[in-house]
Amino acid sequence: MAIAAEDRAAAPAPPAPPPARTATGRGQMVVLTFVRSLVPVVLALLAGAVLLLVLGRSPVRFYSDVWRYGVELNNWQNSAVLMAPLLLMAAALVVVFRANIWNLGYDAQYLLGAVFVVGYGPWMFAHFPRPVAYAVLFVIAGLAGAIWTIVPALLRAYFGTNEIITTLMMSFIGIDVANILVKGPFQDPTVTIPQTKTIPYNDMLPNIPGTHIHVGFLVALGIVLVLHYLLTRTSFGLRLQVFGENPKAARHVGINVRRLIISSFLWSGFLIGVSAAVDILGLWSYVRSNWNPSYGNTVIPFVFLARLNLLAVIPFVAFYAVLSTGGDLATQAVSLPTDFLLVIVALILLFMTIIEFLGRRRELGQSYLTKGLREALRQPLVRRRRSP
Amino acid sequence: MTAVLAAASGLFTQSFVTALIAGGVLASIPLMFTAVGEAISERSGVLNIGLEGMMLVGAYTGFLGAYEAHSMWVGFLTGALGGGVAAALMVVLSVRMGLDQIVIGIAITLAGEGITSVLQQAQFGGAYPRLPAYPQVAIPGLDSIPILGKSLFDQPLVVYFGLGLVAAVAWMFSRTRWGLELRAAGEKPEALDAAGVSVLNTRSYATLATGALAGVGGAYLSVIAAGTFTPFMTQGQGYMAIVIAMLARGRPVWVAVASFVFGISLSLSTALQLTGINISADVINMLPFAAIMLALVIFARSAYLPPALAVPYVRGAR
Amino acid sequence: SASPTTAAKARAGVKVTKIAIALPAKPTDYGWNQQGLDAAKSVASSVGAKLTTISNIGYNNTQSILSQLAQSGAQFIIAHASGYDTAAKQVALRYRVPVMTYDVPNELVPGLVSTITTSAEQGGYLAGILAAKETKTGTVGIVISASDSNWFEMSGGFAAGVASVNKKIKVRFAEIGPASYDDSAGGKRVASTLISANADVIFGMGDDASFGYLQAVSTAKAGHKVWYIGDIGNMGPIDKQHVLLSSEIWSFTKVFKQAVTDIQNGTYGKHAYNLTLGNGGISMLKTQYISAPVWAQMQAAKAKIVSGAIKVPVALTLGAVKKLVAAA
Amino acid sequence: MADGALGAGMSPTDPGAPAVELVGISKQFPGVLANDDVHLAVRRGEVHCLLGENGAGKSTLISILSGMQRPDSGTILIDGEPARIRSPRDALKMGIGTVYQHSTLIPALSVLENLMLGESRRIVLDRGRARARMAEIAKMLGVEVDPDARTGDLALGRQQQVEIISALWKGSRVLVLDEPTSMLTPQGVEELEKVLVQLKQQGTAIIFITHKLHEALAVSDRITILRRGRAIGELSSEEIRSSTPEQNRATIVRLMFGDATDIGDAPELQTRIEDVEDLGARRLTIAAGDEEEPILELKSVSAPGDGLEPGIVDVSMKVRAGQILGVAGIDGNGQRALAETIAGQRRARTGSVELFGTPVNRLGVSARQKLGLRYVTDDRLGEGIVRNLSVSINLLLKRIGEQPFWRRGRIDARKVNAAALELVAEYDIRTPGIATRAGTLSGGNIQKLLLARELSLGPKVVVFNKPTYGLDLRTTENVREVIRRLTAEGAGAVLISTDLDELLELAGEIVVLSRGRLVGTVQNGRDAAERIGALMIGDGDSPGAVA
Ligand SMILES: Nc1ncnc2c1ncn2[C@@H]1O[C@H](COP(=O)(O)OP(=O)(O)OP(=O)(O)O)[C@@H](O)[C@H]1O
Ligand SMILES: Nc1ncnc2c1ncn2[C@@H]1O[C@H](COP(=O)(O)OP(=O)(O)OP(=O)(O)O)[C@@H](O)[C@H]1O
Ligand SMILES: [Mg+2]
Ligand SMILES: [Mg+2]
Repeated sequence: MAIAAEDRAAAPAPPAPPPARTATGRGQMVVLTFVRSLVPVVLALLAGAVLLLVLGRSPVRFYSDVWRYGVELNNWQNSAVLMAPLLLMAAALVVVFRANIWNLGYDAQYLLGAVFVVGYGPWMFAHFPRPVAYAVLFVIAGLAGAIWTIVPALLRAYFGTNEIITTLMMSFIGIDVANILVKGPFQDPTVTIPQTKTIPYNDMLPNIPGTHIHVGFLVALGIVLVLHYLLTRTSFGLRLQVFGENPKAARHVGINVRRLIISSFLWSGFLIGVSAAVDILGLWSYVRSNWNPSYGNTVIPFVFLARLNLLAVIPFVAFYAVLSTGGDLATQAVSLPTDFLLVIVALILLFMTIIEFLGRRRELGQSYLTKGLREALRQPLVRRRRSP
Repeated sequence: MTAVLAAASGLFTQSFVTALIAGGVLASIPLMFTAVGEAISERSGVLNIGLEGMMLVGAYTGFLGAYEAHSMWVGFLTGALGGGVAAALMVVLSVRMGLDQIVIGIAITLAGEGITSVLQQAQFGGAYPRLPAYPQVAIPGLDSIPILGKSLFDQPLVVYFGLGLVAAVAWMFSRTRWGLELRAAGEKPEALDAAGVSVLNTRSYATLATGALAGVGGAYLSVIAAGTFTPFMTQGQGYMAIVIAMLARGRPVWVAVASFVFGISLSLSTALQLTGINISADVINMLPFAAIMLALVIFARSAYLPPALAVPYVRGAR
Repeated sequence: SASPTTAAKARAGVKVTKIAIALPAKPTDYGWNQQGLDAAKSVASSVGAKLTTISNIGYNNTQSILSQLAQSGAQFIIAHASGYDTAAKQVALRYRVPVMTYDVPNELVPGLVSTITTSAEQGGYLAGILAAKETKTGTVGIVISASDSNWFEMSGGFAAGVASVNKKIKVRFAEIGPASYDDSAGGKRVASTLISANADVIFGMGDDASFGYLQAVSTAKAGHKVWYIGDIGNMGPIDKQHVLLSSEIWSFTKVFKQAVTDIQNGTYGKHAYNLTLGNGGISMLKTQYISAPVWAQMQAAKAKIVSGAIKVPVALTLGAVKKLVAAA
Repeated sequence: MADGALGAGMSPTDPGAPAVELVGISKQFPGVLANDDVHLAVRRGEVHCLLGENGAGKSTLISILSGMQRPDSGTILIDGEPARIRSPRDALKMGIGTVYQHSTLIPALSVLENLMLGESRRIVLDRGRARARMAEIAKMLGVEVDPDARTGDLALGRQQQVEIISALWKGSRVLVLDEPTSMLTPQGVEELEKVLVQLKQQGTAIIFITHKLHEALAVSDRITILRRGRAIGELSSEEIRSSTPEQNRATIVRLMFGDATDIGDAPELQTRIEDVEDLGARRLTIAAGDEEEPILELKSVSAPGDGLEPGIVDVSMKVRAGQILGVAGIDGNGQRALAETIAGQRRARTGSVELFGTPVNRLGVSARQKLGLRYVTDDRLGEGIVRNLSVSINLLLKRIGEQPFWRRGRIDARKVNAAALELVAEYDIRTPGIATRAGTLSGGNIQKLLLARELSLGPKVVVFNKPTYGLDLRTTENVREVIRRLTAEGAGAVLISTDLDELLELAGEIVVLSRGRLVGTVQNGRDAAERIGALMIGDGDSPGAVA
């Protein structure tokens, strides 16, 4: 009879697949996460060491110097100070990236925020108590950043205009506008070089007692934590994510897509402005013409590595801050140009992406090797077997 | 004001206008090479953020080749090779393994910046050797057109190659199997795969071509435009090329037009200054960007991006 | 904490054995960075101090780098870029280490912060005379890489120098971009445009962009000889095509040496330092291509500037430069 | 499956080995064993039908044959020779042409360009030759498609035809069709059947996947039934012919779903369309009470379409409580515009949409939702779900921010998960867990997810857009049951479908949509099918009409 497999149908169903996460999952996850963050760093540092050896330099010297100048003594405090604007920048980028919106106008948004802080700062501090002045300056900087996103936001929300182009264009324009402001209304007439007035030393953000880390660091950390909560646990965060993953679905489920686009742009710009305020009031105190720290470029790869998860961004940024603070002197000590650090950062990015990727495959229950690679490895064997 | 006009009146001689246009063409060529390259990979679904790094590597290897071999052509060849090698990294990691194109692209840019700077110092110990000027080739007949003749048709040979390349790529996109496959890889890779063409190979070749073209663009900068290599000499032109490719919606002829507009606007900003007009360079500088922004606001056109851009292709994934 | 004056007193009599210099770019630029480093080296060896150099650090991480130099025990830090001023002052105050800044004469702190200003226009004036004498086409060009006040000063002085010789000579002025210090390709493009606008002497200012100027001049096909006048350092060693007519050289050696002496005497930070033609901080490079009579004329002008008989205008903004250029 | 079984299935007159033979194929996905030691043999000149419920592993099996998936174990024999199929390209080289379940046409390219894709090894495209070849194949299939039309602008039915042309383009020895009829009109299905007969005669081996039993029985020479990844049984042509349709039906249903299933007599089970009509007339109990106030009313509504697809023009209709209003029409005649305009995803240009007597033109999707309006989209993957979010979040996607799942903006994961578990159980959604990425579910299960989402929590008016295409018998029947129950409980429904049987089974009143206009209203009854059909193709050259 045809139904040959009838008896097999009666046999018990295939064993249930193992549940995606077992009971001990949590602990395992922690270990895995730890391993996954550590391994790429170690690999990158090893690769960097090989490179140093090739260049005839001592890796031991180099890395111990990075540690020495980036962490030891008071140097970790310098690293922490560098983290403050980077963290806020990361927060600003995560807000839009989660919605799959590309705000690449961060340079202008930052500089405009910075310029307005130093532009109005001295006057504010002269006329208002410090807390009021801080609050107002933070808001001014935030607004400066936010306002600079409005045109791309409206174009994207109403006409779907590609925001990669518009934000970049606005960035080029905004950088020039910031320069014009520095050389024009906000220039310090008493100094020969084009730079703004300086915020009085005493009016800078106070330090965390016992350190020379300004409280802006704590502000940045706080904002990042709150934002992480907002993005992962609230309806706002989920709407953002739905839109980011599938804009058509967002429209279908009744999310007000225009409002979402505009508000995430504005929030992003605002946070970038705030990062400028924190950085200027905590560290720089003035802006000179043509200055552009371009924190966004620094932070973008880490934001992606952290898979747009702000908690995960924190250690990445900390790591980068240490490397960057310690690296300048460390490269000098082995008589290499500081640009060598770029190579190290690139290596770290590479290895982190690779390990992230392997981890994700693992999670999906796949082989560590991709299909393409496996085939590439298998192909020669296959050919041989096939040949007559 | 009268002084300005007086200064300007003596300025715009025929030879000066010729030089301005020629300068604009020269400035636009590296952008054009690179942006045409980006158009290729974008069409195939690979967003190549590493362009800046590939250009720098090309600039360095191109300079080295031209310098050592005393030949501009060797320079372009080594430049293309250098850019291609940098792109090969992208091929292996992003196209083949499917790693995040943006992170890898940024890593390539960083590595390109760092390595060329380190090597430049190691190789030349801080000296900045320079290359001789290379001959220009006039196209007989055309070069006798007043002003335009000398500015457009008396250029280094590689400029004509660049223009030829634009035409060739445009032809390739519309008339050849490769063009069709590239577009398919960016539009709907699973469809290309189902049609029996390897998406990964298509994207790999596209990325390699992009790297080689960015390398030529970089080599052009060091070999022709500057005659020397200085670290970070691309000055963000790689990113500019991405914008141009997007603005041009990946169409080579428009890429060329956009690059040319940028080059000419650079030239014009110099000309404006030479008239003695007292406008800050910041204002002059932002004019082209402001113009693009204005155009985008008025026409509100969305630059079309292939739907599968920057999405790694994994066969059979859901 | 101790007041600055007591800090200075406490340090008086202490021998400076550790000097540090922080440079924004590579010290092989035949310009600002190289001049700074050379001067620091020579001073360190002459006073028997150890020199810590950190170069190519850009402008984004200054505060922490200067802090590290302070913590590493340097007794004198040269923050060799005007962009480092504010950070340098803060580090000086925090770690109580004498620091040298640039171009901020009103920001002195006794014992801790002093500054170097440059009368760059004086050299520019001499360069202008030289250019005016050498030009055959009656047009000379100025190209600067970025909006930098030192370059404005030199440009203004240059225009005035040209005008002092012959009011009929046209001066063309161009800037590559607001921040194109290292844009060598842009440098070559803009310098070439100047040449095609008939200029046959180019006075160029810029960091790595200078290599582009030199290349433009070296490969010019104007049908006549084009000369290049450089700034700050001496590009002679890489001038294979013999186009380098002269250069306005800045020398920091004397000033650094004076600063060390002042630190050891407890008088640092009470006055600013200035590079001038008179004190040898500024000089014109004499090359074989400058004819004797022209050189003599330059020397005469130099004497008048030093004596105050010639007042060279100081242009601090682009607008002021353009006025002087238009007047020339 | 034992070798003996295969041998038994083989007719002694068959010369040589089967054209294709899959031997012992297994494929595991995370959490699912999609294929478990499957055997399948297809002969030249034979239509071999694969049946099985949603998620049974049919698509996976043919994906393995066409090189889209690699099996974990098992071999493929082509003409008795072991074949190594590592990529779609290998499969194409061996003459295996496939029409996938999800379209593999590129909307932005022209029809001709789609067909030329991967075709020749020559570098310069030869459009002239391609045009000729396309004309040839189109003629053989008896279809007419404009080679220069942008593929995305074609109606789905037309696109299906292009897909088949594309599969035959490379001279297929084996043709695989994964649910090719789900979007076709009855006429379209008939045309396809003719084509299959033609190809059979030319010796092509055909694998045909469908959820409609009458189609399977009409065209196939052999039927294999998959259940939970296993080939659970096979019916040969002799067996099919020697049994009555009812016996075949009973056997197949028993194999597909196990013994305990009661599918009733869904139209898919019927072997003749006439039976369906009887069924519809028998079932229709709800008479449209004219006196009752409509709960949903469209008054002369016009709305724009997308691209070349028509919008709707001057559409007026009424839905009363307890009524199912059917909307018939060939796909691509404004169905989507109609559904979206009602749902609030698209703004009406003129006219007014009224819910419970109040105009809602100005209200957005979520405001209309709060009034009790629901929309079950036909674009399940494109807009229905967010692939990378979990099943649980997808189930509550339309309640983001609402009590009790969100409190003061914060998600209550426990409540969300509890609700999700309940819905998964109630709607029998086959998923490894509620944390599974929704994108990995099979098509049928995604549809169940959408239904669960839309129909929970008190719907009052529901727009269903092609609610059962691609669903298996049981799921289809369940969905229809859900729709019936819904209206029995007093809700109203708009049922947009290209499946006439479905409309005849469910709707009391059927309006016909043609090029965005309502061209007529038909009360369900004996000759409803003919009248609707006439209206549908009334003006002949409407887009997507089957030639
Ligand atoms: N942006 C968001 N806002 C609200 N809820 C979300 C958001 N993103 C995901 N969720 C849902 O919230 C729950 C928890 O999120 P997530 O998927 O991150 O869980 P997890 O990985 O188990 O937890 P953890 O946050 O500890 O990594 C899940 O049900 C998830 O689907
Ligand atoms: N790429 C994939 N990743 C994960 N799971 C998958 C993948 N492809 C298929 N599956 C799972 O394998 C099982 C079989 O799916 P398949 O698509 O073969 O079913 P089907 O019989 O074609 O169903 P339908 O009738 O709904 O099309 C399903 O449970 C599905 O969720
Ligand atoms: Mg999580
Ligand atoms: Mg299927």
